[in-house]
Amino acid sequence: MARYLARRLLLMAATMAALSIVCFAIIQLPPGDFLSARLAEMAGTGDTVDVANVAWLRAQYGLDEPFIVQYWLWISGVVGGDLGFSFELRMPVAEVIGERLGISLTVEILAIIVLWAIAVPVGVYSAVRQYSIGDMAATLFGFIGLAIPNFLLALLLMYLSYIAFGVTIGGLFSPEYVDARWSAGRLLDFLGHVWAPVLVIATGGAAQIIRILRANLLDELSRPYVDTARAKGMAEWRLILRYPVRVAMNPLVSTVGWLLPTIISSSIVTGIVLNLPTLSPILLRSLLAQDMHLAGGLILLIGVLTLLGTLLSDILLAWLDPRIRLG
Amino acid sequence: MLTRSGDAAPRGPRRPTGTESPWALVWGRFRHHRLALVSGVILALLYLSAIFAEFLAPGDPQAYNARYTFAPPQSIHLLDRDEDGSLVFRPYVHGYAVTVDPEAMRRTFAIDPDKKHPLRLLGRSEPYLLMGFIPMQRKLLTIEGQGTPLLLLGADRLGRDVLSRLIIGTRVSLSVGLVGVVLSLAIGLVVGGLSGYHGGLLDLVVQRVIEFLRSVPTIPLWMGLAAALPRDWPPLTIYFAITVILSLVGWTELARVVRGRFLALKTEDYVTAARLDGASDLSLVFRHMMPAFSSHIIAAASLAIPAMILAETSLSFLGLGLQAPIISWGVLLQEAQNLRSVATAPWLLWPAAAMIVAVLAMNFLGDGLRDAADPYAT
Amino acid sequence: MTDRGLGHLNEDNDITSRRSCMTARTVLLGALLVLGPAVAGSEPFKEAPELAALVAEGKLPPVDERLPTQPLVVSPLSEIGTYGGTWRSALKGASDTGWLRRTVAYDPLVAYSFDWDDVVPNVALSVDVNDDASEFVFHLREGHKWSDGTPFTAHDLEFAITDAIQIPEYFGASRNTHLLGAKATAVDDLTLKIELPEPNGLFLKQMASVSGMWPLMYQEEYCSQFHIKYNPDADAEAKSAGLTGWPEALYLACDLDNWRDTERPTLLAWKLTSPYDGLSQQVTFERNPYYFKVDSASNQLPYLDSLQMRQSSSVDDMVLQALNGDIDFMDRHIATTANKPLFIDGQAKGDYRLFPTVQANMNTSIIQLNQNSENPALNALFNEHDFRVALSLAIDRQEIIDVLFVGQGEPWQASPRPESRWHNERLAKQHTEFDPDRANALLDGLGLTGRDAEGFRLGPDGKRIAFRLDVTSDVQPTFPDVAEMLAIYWRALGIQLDVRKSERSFVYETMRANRHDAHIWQGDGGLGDAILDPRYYFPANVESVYALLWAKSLYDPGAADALEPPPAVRRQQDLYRELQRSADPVLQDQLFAEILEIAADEFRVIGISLPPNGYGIARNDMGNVPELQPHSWIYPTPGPMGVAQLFHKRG
Amino acid sequence: MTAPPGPAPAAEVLAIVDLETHFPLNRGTLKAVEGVSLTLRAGETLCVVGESGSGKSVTARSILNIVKPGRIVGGHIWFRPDAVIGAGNGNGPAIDLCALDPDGPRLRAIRGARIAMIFQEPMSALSPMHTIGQQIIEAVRLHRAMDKQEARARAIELLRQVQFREPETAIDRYPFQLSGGMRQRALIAMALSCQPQVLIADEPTTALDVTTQAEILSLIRSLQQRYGMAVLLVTHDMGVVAEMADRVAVMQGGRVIEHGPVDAVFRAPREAHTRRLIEAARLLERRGNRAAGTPAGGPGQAPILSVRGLCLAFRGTTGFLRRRATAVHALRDVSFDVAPGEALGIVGESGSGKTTLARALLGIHRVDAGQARFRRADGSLVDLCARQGYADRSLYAEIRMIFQDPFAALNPRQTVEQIIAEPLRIHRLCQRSGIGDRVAALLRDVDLSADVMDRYPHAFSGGQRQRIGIARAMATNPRLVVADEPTSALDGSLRAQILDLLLELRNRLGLSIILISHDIGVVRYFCERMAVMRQGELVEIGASDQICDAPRHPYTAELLAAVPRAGPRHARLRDPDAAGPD
Repeated sequence: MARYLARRLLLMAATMAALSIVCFAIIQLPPGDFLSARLAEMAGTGDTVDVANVAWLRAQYGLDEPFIVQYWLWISGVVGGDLGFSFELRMPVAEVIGERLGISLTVEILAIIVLWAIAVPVGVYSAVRQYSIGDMAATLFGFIGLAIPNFLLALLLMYLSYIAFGVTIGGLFSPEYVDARWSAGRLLDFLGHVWAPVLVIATGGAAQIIRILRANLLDELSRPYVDTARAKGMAEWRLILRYPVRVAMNPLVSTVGWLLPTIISSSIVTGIVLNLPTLSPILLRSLLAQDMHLAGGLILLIGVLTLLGTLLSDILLAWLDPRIRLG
Repeated sequence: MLTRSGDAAPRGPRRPTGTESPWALVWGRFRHHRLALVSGVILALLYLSAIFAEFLAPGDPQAYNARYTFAPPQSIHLLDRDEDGSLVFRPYVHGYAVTVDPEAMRRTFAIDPDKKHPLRLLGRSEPYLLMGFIPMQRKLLTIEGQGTPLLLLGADRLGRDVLSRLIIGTRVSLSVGLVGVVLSLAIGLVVGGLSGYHGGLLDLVVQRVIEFLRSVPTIPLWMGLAAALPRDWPPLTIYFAITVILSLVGWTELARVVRGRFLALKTEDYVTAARLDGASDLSLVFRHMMPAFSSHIIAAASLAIPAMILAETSLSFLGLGLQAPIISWGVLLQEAQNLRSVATAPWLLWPAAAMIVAVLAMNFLGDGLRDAADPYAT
Repeated sequence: MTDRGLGHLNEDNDITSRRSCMTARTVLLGALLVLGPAVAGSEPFKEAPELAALVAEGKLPPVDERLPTQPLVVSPLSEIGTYGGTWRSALKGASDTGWLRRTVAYDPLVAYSFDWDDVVPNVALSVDVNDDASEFVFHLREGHKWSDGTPFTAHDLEFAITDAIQIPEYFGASRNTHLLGAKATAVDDLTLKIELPEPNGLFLKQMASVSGMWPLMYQEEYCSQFHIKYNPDADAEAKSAGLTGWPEALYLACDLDNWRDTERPTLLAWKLTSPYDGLSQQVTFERNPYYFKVDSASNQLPYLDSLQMRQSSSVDDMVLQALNGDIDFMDRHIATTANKPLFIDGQAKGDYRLFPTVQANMNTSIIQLNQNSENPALNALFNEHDFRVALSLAIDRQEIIDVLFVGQGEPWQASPRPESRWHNERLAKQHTEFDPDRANALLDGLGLTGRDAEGFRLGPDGKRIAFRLDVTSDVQPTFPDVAEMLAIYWRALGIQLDVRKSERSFVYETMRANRHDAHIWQGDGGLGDAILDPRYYFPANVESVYALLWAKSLYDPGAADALEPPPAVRRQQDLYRELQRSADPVLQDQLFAEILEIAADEFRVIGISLPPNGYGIARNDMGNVPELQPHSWIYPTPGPMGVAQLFHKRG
Repeated sequence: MTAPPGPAPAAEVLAIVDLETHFPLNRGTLKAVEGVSLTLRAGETLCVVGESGSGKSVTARSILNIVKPGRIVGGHIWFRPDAVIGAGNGNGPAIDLCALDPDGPRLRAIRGARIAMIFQEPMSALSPMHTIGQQIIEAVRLHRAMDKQEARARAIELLRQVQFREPETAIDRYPFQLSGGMRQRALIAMALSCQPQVLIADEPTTALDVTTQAEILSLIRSLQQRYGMAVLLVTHDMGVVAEMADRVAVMQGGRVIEHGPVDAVFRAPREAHTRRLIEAARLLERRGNRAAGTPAGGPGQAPILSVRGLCLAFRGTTGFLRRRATAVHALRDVSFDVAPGEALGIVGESGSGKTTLARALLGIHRVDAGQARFRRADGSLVDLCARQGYADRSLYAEIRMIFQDPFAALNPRQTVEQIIAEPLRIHRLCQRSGIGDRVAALLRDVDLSADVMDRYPHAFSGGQRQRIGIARAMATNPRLVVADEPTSALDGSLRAQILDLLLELRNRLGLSIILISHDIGVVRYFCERMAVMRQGELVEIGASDQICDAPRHPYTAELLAAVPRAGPRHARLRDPDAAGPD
């Protein structure tokens, strides 16, 4: 176990090193740097900016150093546990991430739960009743969720809930609850807002899960062990859920690990339209503003989550599937 | 599997008999996938309209019209009353009665029942170039009557015809996916094929590279690359660059499919048999392996196209994809993605409907192709 | 509020100035005036019930002790308000300090009058100016206190100007160009003397502008702890907090652009209670019990208990909030032309109304052709007066107005607005008629008669006349549309315009490097700001990108690439220098009128149309909502109205 | 014989009357079972025998109505729960199983409790995700009110009865941790959990090695006696029938063509098809019509192939968290010679390394050590297992292979002509214009009509495909043919035909053949010499007849004993005409 983990971690470290270079390069790809982006923005509001001042700041931020030096400064900090400093938000990157990670996790986990709650029954149903009207309808529904661009769905939900219920669902809390302590009222308020992003994110991913589950289950349904269970005298639905669904879910459950990185990156578009206080809009903002350390930190975090997710997937799969665990 | 000599109940479609070619068998299975069949027809129509976009679009997609900003869609009336009162088939649309509301800064439109503008099939139009090089003077549908535009799907904020823009946008949107997938396929086929066929160290390296690429977050990657495109490139070049960027991410999936297929086929008895016939590597790959998975690859590719179309839209939303004056569904949606449009001019969202239809159709087509891909599977 | 016009509002001003006994203009005339009665009326001061309760509990000194001996008396725009309530509005994204600076954070030493015609005392009781406009003495109010109850003195201002704003390492420094090199001395607790290195007749106007607020944000006692001069450990402390050094720490704690420090004492009407750090979802303020203004009925301002600004990443989210009646008073971001029908239709449901504002911009779009271009062919053409006129004549401005502005506005060149005292009919209207024939004739007259296969004219170098216009859509969504229409008009003239939608920072970068062919931007400088920011009237500052290198000869003569402008431009720049050296507003007006006359002869930039009135959203229960207030940034609407007088009507 | 309509006579625990089961197809329906009538008496064993597609499995599945996507469209299946051996007429009511809702509670109460069923493939008939204990306990608790502890104790007891060693630990094993035989025992334990009156065994031993098959069959027999169950055994193997049956029903084309006591059927089969089935089974009991001795040369002649010391290990890693390197030694020091014109049989159970050997000889697997020197037509020697063994591709023309699975070995996307012409084309053995004629001739050689050339493989039955495979192998006029289980995927009667075809070709062309099979009967029938393989080693090599009659190695003896003909009843299979082993 220890050796296996050590091997995996070593591989992860190597991948991370490569990833960090690529990330940093991606962020630097667009012309200009944080200050030029910032100056343009200030000019837009009518402020004028002194050139000497900018040069001084550029030196302070190390933006006039060559790529390698900038990268080295950043990565040596990261390795030492210092994720750097957000130029724009003017606070440590770790603090920014810390502040928003919780709510991002909450939204995303809720979305995953809803996603599965929608996709699994639908997938099972469409496999068991293959080619039925219900199967077609479920598939169609799943794919419509996939096909509607997220921003449009979010916008429509916002507008419709204003028209129909006279409530605005942007953000995750009403003003009176934003800074309040948790209470029943705040929870209700939260639920009154969070359903929209959760729905948008969930419908986008349901199709894929339905598709995989349906295909897997169709394979499993024709396996002899299903007949064995029938011959035992088990009730049809019970045996389907206990045996083939259990087997067909395995490859899916193992993809939960893959969802980990989406905590930050999946809901960028949704997050902006619905004004979610999650990490996604911050990622976008930092990329646009070329806020190097923040963007780098977030991308690196996504990378770490991806790799951790893979590891988690493997472990989960092994835990679920005795053939892998004991084989 | 097949070594079983018991007579287990037959399942699935009956094993075909006779001399049908493999593609005929694929077609035979595909035909039974109703949704896929319908989707195929829809897609064919969409691609046809992309090809003949200028002919189908009633108006000039870039022509603005001050009097008709945010004009609602006209409806076509098929039957008209003749002078003697009898009904005749003579499609027409009503004109608009326009009033300006200076306070709200908008125009309000009402149907003007007195103004009837007959529609004409293949009527004369301004001269234009079909596909950019065939000079034409007729369009599918034209309107009679001076000064009244034909706005079957309404007009946008500049009074431009949404239908025309939608039809012209089909060209870019559908081809982004197609071109992107072709590029992905080219990369994926070479890399995945080499990796799967040769195996060994090469396979290991390729596997790692693919794994690595997949751990690079897509949106930042797209954003970085899209933002890094030189600004002085002409729009067409930008368009190709965007598709290249999309396929840079997309090829890994296809490479995995290809590699998997190669690995599976390598151990197939009939491939071994061909090798024992003395066939060369090239012959093995091209005569025996490629034909076996080409249908799978087509299916995988057709499932990758909608992802690319959606990606283009997302990039447009973030302001990093294609930009006006290029017309794509993504660009049209980007222009329509605000409350004003949703609330007061919902017809601007037609591109979304078109996109949903296209994405759905491609997915179902892909599913159908995938199911039909292997006519010999048991 | 009745439909009072601009002229009417002047009377209000007079009332104010009678009480404070000084207007900026009298100051500028060099008069030294003593202020009138120290206390407004004979009524005792009244305060908000919550504060009265605190006073009763002994937690707060009585209102008389909290107010300066001579509070600033505000005549409400329409009525005396009542205490209580919250002003809800919204901030876009993580760095929308603009709305803060327009509202809560506009209380400079001297302020603009409501109609932007005058400069009136605000925090300062009065100002003395010497004859050549190089020395200004500000007199402060006795007993004026920070929100923590400590006295506000000239030393605070001296600290801000000497030790904070002017340090070169400091981001804010560059935005206080009018204070660069200024020497500030606290003569005594209530007297601040500012000596300028060069005469600046516009200094008080600049101090009243949105940039005038910087010196008032620094309480010496609090902010000096971040300053290396006062705290030798400041740098180490800053670095241990992850900052680049002490200037950044000072900037983060005390600067006008930073609202993350809830500890900082303030002079403003409301005090920050939850910070704006880019992560918080909501920024809140609560009433400053030491605020120095009272209404004409001796009620201490502000009326409203608190401010609540929701941070939102999406304009549509904000629009929905407004439609739903969740925003009390606001125009920023949401009140666009495109959204107007939405807001009009939603008034009943959302229980709000629209109030009109006067757009201070004099133009919807100004097209600047780079007349200092490094491309010799284009440079030669752009420098041809007739070429510019031809391009202007080829534009069907009425059509643009009809399509993009629903017929609102009139064809207009780059020229002060008709309401402005510098209005110049010739500058405003010349070459605005749509006359493609004459345009073609002018171009033919320039010898540009050769055409290529596609019908484009050939330049003197034998190549097609084509140039590029990079447009951004995030300031004015109409820019790309205008640009696309221009491309069509000029195509008819045989000239190719390549319109590219570009990101703003890219556009700015190319312009700073003078690599652009042309630029499209809004028409700043239509009202009171015309004289402060005359960028379109002659090459004056870094924003005059039609002749950046000529402009440099004025604002940065030492620059290597500064170019000697042609005589007429030179003359304009000389006139402006003279204007800056004068403290006499009458002379300033005369000089500026002359500059505009030359601008009309020169015709350097092309305008499109006068912007229609803007609007804002106010809940029906909001009182003292300003009508027809000028809308600008230098004049940070609605700040100069004195937002402390906004209130919620009871019942 | 037909059962009377209405309730079954006394002691008939099961009576199938005019059963019709159909399967929907894309076009039309497949009538898998058409009017089958059978009876099963308490305590007896009824064997239903037939070739693939005869409807025997569907008949068995119809009893418990597990035929999805098919449907029972007609007939009755009367089940008499109170029928016991020797009790004469049971007087309880009979239940028509066909009339019960296939998913309903009444049928479910019978499934597993009164009538249990075991399936052909123990590999996949158990859920891979659950321990065998969980699956047995579930079966127990479905029909018996027991708590988990009791059920577990019962499951352990059941495992003990099916002769699991250490059932207390085995109960927590997952199926993949058990051998095929053990899995089948677990399935039997599950089937016995409620002491059913009827056990339906659908080809329970087909997927197993011959020695395991013998064990399972004897287990079933002993359990049957112990519990007094009636057993309905479905099989394609007449040997198994001879071994097990009290009565036998022969099925063909969805109908029962012959039905009677086993001795009667074997002694005097009425139907030609039955005779063929018995004949095919007996065939393998003796020597084929092979030329005696070594036809093309004496033993003194230099061997065409000389294999010395072949070793091959497959290395890999197993385990997830505790990875360990494993090496499966597929070949251990294998040596033998093949004389020109000789047929050498290699026999062994699955996993013995026989297929690996074939593939190593053809250069598909690399060996770790050893040589296989092949004498080419020009007399030169080449080491087939060397790295450069097949560098000269023309070698592929001299050595050919016939594959086990006729479905997988033909490229489904090529026509028969393309498939057979492929080696001709590659080795340029034929003018382009002559290819058609050559292919036609080859097809005739394998008894196929020349006008099938433009068809695709899917148009052919298994036997026909194997003929095409043989034609492909013969196309280059090879000198050595390696046939890897060429008949194991075929039904009994086809098996003999293909073997005879190969024999005839061999005799005509003077081929050397290495025939690989798990079936010692096939090898004996076909080969002069045989080698017995076990766990990668050749344990015995010698003349076929000699080995079959007097095995020297105990494993060989075990193999021979396991072939279902030993035991008290094995005389049934003996050909009454040709007496005894030769």
